[in-house]
Amino acid sequence: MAVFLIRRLLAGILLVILVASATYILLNYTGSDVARNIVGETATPEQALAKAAELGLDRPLGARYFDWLGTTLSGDLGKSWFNNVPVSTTLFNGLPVTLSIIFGALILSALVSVILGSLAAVRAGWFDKTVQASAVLADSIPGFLVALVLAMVVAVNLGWLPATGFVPFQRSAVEWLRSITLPSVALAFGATAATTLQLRGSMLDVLKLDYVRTLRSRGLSDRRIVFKHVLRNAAPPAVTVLSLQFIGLVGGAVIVEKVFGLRGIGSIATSAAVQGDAPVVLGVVIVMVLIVVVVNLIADLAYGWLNPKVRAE
Amino acid sequence: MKRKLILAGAVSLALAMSACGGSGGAASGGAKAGGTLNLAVSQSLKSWDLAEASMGNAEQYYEPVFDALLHMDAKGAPTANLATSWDYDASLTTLTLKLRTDVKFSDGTPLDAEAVKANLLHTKAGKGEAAALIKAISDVQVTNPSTVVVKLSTPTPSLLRSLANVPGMIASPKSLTSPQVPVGSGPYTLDAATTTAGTEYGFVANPNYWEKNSYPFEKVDIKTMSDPTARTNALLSGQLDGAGISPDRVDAAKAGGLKVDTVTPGVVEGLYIWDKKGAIVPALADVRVRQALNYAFDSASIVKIAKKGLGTPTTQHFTSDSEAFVPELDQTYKYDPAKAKALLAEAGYANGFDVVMPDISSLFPEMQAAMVEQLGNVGVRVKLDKIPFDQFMPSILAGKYAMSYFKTGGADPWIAIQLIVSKQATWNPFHYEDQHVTDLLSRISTSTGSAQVALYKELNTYLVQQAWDAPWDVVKDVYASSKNVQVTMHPFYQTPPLFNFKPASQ
Amino acid sequence: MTIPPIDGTVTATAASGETAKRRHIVVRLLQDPVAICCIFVLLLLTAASVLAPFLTDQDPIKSSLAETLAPMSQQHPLGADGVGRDVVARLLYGGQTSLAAACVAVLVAFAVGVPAGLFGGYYRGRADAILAWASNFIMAVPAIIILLVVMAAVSQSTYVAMAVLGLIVSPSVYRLVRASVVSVREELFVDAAKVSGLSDARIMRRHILPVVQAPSIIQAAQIFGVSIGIQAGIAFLGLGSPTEASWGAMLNDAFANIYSAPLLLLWPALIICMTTASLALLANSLRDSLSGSRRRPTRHSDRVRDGAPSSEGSAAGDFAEVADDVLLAVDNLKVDYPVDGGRRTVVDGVSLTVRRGQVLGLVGESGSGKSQTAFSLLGLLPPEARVSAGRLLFDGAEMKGLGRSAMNRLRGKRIAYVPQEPMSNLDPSFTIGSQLAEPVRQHMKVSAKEAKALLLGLLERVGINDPARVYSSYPHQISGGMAQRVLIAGAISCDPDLLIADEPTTALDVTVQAEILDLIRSLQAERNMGVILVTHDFGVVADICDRVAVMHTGKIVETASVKELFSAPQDAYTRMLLSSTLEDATPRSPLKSMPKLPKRAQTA
Amino acid sequence: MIASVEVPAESHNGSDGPLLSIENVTVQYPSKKWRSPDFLALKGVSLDIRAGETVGLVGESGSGKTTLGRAVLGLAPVTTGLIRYDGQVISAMNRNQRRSLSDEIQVVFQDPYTSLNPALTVLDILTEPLLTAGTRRAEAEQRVKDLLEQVHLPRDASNRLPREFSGGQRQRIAIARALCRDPRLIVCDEPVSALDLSNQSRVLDLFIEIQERTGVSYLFVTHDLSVVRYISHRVAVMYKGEIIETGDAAKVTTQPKEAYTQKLLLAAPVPDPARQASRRAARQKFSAKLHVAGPFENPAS
Repeated sequence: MAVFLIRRLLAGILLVILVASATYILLNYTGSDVARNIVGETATPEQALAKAAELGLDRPLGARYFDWLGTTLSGDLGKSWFNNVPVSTTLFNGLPVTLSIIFGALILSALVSVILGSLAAVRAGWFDKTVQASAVLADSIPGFLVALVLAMVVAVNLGWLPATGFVPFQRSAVEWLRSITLPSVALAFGATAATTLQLRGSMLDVLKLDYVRTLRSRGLSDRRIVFKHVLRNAAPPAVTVLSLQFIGLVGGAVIVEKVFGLRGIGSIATSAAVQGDAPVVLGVVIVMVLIVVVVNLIADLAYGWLNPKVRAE
Repeated sequence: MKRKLILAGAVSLALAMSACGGSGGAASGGAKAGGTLNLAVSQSLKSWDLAEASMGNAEQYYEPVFDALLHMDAKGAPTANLATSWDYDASLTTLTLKLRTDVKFSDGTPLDAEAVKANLLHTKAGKGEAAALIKAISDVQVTNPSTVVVKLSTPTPSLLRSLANVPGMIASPKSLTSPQVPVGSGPYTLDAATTTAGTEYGFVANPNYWEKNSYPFEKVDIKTMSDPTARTNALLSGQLDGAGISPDRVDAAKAGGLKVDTVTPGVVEGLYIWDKKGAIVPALADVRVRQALNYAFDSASIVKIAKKGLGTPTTQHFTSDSEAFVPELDQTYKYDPAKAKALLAEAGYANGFDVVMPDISSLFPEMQAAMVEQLGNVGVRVKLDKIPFDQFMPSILAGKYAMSYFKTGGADPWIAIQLIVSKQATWNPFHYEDQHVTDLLSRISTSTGSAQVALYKELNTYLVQQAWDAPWDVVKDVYASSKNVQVTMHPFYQTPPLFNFKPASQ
Repeated sequence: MTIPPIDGTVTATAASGETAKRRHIVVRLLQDPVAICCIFVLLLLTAASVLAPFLTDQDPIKSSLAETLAPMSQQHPLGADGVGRDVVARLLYGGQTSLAAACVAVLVAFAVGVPAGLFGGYYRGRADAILAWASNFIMAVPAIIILLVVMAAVSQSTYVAMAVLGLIVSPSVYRLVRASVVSVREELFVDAAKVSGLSDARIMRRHILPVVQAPSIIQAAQIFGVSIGIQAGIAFLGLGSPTEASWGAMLNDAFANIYSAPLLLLWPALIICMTTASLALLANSLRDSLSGSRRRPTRHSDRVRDGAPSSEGSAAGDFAEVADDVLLAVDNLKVDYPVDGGRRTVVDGVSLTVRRGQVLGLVGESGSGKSQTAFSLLGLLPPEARVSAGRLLFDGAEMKGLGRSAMNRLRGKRIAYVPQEPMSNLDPSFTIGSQLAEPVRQHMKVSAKEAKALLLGLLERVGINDPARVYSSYPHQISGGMAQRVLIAGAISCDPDLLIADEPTTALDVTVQAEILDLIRSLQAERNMGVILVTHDFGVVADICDRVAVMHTGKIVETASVKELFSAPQDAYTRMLLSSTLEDATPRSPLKSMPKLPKRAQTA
Repeated sequence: MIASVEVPAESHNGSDGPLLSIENVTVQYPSKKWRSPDFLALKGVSLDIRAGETVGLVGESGSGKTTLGRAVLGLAPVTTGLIRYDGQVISAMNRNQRRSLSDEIQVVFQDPYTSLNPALTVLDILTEPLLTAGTRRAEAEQRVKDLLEQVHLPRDASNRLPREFSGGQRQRIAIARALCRDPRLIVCDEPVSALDLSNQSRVLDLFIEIQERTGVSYLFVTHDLSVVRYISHRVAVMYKGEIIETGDAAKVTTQPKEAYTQKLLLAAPVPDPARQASRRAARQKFSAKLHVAGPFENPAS
């Protein structure tokens, strides 16, 4: 077990280095004269040159790359070129926002999809058809549309929940919950649809299996069979889907954060990528890959936990 | 099963909470006297180090903490603030400032001549936009604790106005070396508890501030919100008291009960002709061609339609706030495509000419569309070059394009000149020089008062005749504010300065 | 065989004379109205964008200041956008870019994923490990952020972005293809092809690619939809160039004018929704028609319906309700399933009686309805089955019309079931103990501790040496014979009166089979249970049964005591079956002289 | 037409040696679990098959009988030992060399449902090996018609899909496929165990009929002693990867020497209540005696 964990983590670290390196090359590929954008429109050319020198942009790519690799491996992600805030601080501030809404969305979509997916799998007929059709449709609606409508209707017009901003949990739990509710719902929309369909499918598969019939032959109630045995056996693929959803949700978060004016990882990445703020982009990439590695690891462990056969090996 | 129940419970609780908190959207935005003023800024804070500071709407980040040497009145004339009096010598290269003696930084250090010296030298050596405005400062001498003498390498008519803004802000000398936390003498101090770097900056009133009456709010909260929709939504839902919004949101903002004002930051937009030497597109070296380009644009329609009325059609680089402004000049190039064609033909370009421009449709789609269309109408064929966003400014500065859409400028004429006109101006990427202009510039810098104003106007007239660029309009920004506050716009400030915000009830 | 038919394939195995239609996946799809609608919408969209020049004379690129945000008019049926371009023209021409760009994503994903999947899945080994690693590598990449970087730093072209997206999603294609290949590779027909001398390339083309095909189409539809969605997302983030005509660019423009002309957002959003929804629904239909679960029956009532009592002439079945020791009396049981244009009867008027302490053998070949009969008694038929009976008396009480909860009180407690295939009948996710204890606690109303004690005793009784270990084991940790013992222990745990065993030894080795039969016999005697034993093996019948009912095409052709049946079979079919048994056939004599029959000349 | 095909030609192998000779073959699978020992599926198995002979290979699941069949077919890797076919060592051939044997050795698998590609028509399935060998399509199609006749399937069967046939019919298709290249050896891996009783004997009769007509040899893998008795000239009994007993079918299947074979024999129930009762008694007595040696229960499912 320990060996497995260590191997996975080492592979993860290698992955982080590779992805970040690829991004580094990509970012520097155009040789963007980013210093100009940093100092701003009214600054003088001399100031821009000075800035470029300060950032080391006047040096060859190779040398810069190895410098960057060295400092990054030592754990220093550097400072943003545009706002001088250490990248670690930016990420530290942004992660709670993004993770809050992503986990909010995950929990929401897991709950809803378990309920809808199970019921749809068990109940054929109009209920199943309605669930399927609405899931497919919900999945087809672009995420920004859902977010925009929620922001306009629930926040701006009805004023039930804040339209923008994030309140850290430690400042106020209630306000935190209120601030992430709408973004989470918006984010969960598509994910719920996909997970519901997936869960419905795998539950249907499980329902066809022999042991379900045997369980029924023992006089167990359908509800017990479905929610204990079938769900439990349909869960491992759903966990995999959920972990893939997580990665997908990171993408969705980029859009949702924009709509709700949240300064999470997604909007940090967007603005940094657009500006060419290399240290921030790289920091985001590194953290994202690390999170993905960890999430996949957790998914694997959960998979093992849910599946005794895997656990034994 | 049990775990699931707990989760379900948590979620329903959450929903209940959000329902209870129903009207709470505006709860945090009560901007009464002694309350909190909630503002949003589209730019991010670049640095607390004034040497790196940006201008524009980023000014608002610095205003709570740092006090400037001077203020400006509604006409842009300098008024006393930290400096009680100011005096130029005859050569206009030595400025003597008398300072208040009762001001202390929030860390207890007195604000004296040494502090001012340290700040000005620190800032001017920096790489920010603020630094660019005072780069002419060659030295600062301390005469006594309340008197500093600022030496200029060259006369800088815009200096006093600059000192009334970020370049004139004074930070505690101790904080200059480690500018992670701003320490100033301003009306507020940064509150770490409500601050999230890069996202939100909370400020609380500085109990020792010498002029508390100008700042009636107990707290100021400034959020960074780059997305215009998010800003509008935050304003509409009462989370903000003031923020800039984009032009097409004006009606929605008004409908939502917000007050909407316009700000004129002194920026002029239009077709900027970089290659007046004709290095890339030889046609542009011909003044008739450049004039033709001016005739080609229907500025009134562009403003009315593409800008949704938020702008003032113009043909000059100087705005009505500026001393160099000559109202009659705006009549110089009335929209006349026929005349444009005639001029082109006269210059030998009866069939027009080809030009490559950067594709800026992702930033300014309407502007680009109008420009391409109207240039096409007179025979100028535009080929658009797709470049990444962040290459827009660098590639222009690198002299890659002969002309392009652009907008820049400053309310102060000298600042505008330093940006656009002079040989070394940032936005003169081909370093085009016109001897007449150069002469006029040196005469302007060494004159004052009405003589200077006359020279400014002469320069302006010449530039328009030379068709230096083809401006369309003076940009108007929109600033929306909630009913809770009363805010007045202020010329020479790109966003209303903090001292112009008052609770509505007063 | 014994697994109840779930879908329309009931007919397929039966008659060879009947010319069943070859129902290709496409044909099957075309029978689904939803799929037809989706295909129609997609074709319409494609045609509209390809034929854009013929459908509108407006230029999608040329802007006009004067017509900025022009309202709907003759010239601009849907108005003009924020820079005065015709909305209709942009929708039509935009389809070209958006659909083509999405195609680029799909093509790249497949160009990378399919060969990698085929190669990795077929040859396995080191190359496969490297490919798997590369796939994990790409999957860990935050796609949207890479897209942002590419769009911001390299190119704003939608095509480039979509090509990058294709690369990023290619692992999903790789995984799908690889999984399909791995599963097909293990199929016997691939082994047969190898033995037939087919080259790897030919096996790949003939046997493996076709299997990958259908899931790939689904995957392609999904990637296509995702690509369209991502294009919209990129547009929303303000990346990409609004000059080109694409749906994303239209969104870009619409966002800029969302307050002044919200309707502009509607058209591209609508068309994007339509496209992605069509693709998603189509993928769904495809999947359904592949798995055959499209026509999922709605559950009718579980209850056994009223049927006519058997007529006088039904000689073969026996039905007795009067005697005291009659445990189960079935009269005129019928089971039918819906098939194309009607219903197919699989159990046709079966009548039988089981007395206390009696073992009734239900013998027949596959498709004879013996298992269907057994399941119908337990109420375990799939929902689309319709069951009716003249009488259905269990221990003197009518079972007909009992609801699900009433049946649940009988099932497991008074009527128990032993399945055919031991391993697949244990829930792999729970320990043996926990799944055995569940019904015991429910029916016997005992504590967990008591249930455990009871079950440990039973496990020992069914011949398990180490009950405690087995109790806490997972199903995959025990052997098949042991699993069957566990299932028997489970079946008898609540002391049932009637045990229905469906081919309980067919999946077991012959030595284990004998032991299991011994076990069933001794338990039956010990508890005086009635047993219905479904089997196709006359040896088993001879070993354990008291009475035998022979079934053929849903009917009982003969019922007799074991002795009578073997000594004097009455029915022709029974006789034919008995004569087919090999047990008494004479052994083949050894190969006499070596007949030197060498290789014959090839036909070719 | 059929006759012309099946006219015996000159012997091309003059030697009297067996057609197939398995010499001390071991098959070892690396363990999936880390650090646990490799799994030995076959432990030094030797067996000969003569031309025209059926050798029945009988054993319970996990005994290695299927692995031996697959090793002969080149589908399982031979770790040590040799397999000779017609004097030639085939156990060390690679995939490409092996392909040249496809007109010599063929296979009929157990499961007629998965051994036929469900997406191909019977014609496609049957012409495939011929087309691979370079036969022209028209000829191949003609040959398929003959083959269908040989296995007693209607000629019009060729345009249908496997799923339209019953299990017994599918197994006939599989046999036709095995026959289409005129092999001299067919490995039959439990070819009748998935079939109904009435079909079982008919298919077995077909096997015998074909053998008598063509002189093909069978390696007939099965778990069913009665089947093996019916079809084999000789029988080999496998237990835990080894052949524990070989001999003439009559001998091994009625009076086995080895205890395990006896146990197998006694465990199979007879379709006659009286005889089965006595066999059961005999078995119980026998296993009580044998119990000391431990039950022959398989650890793997």
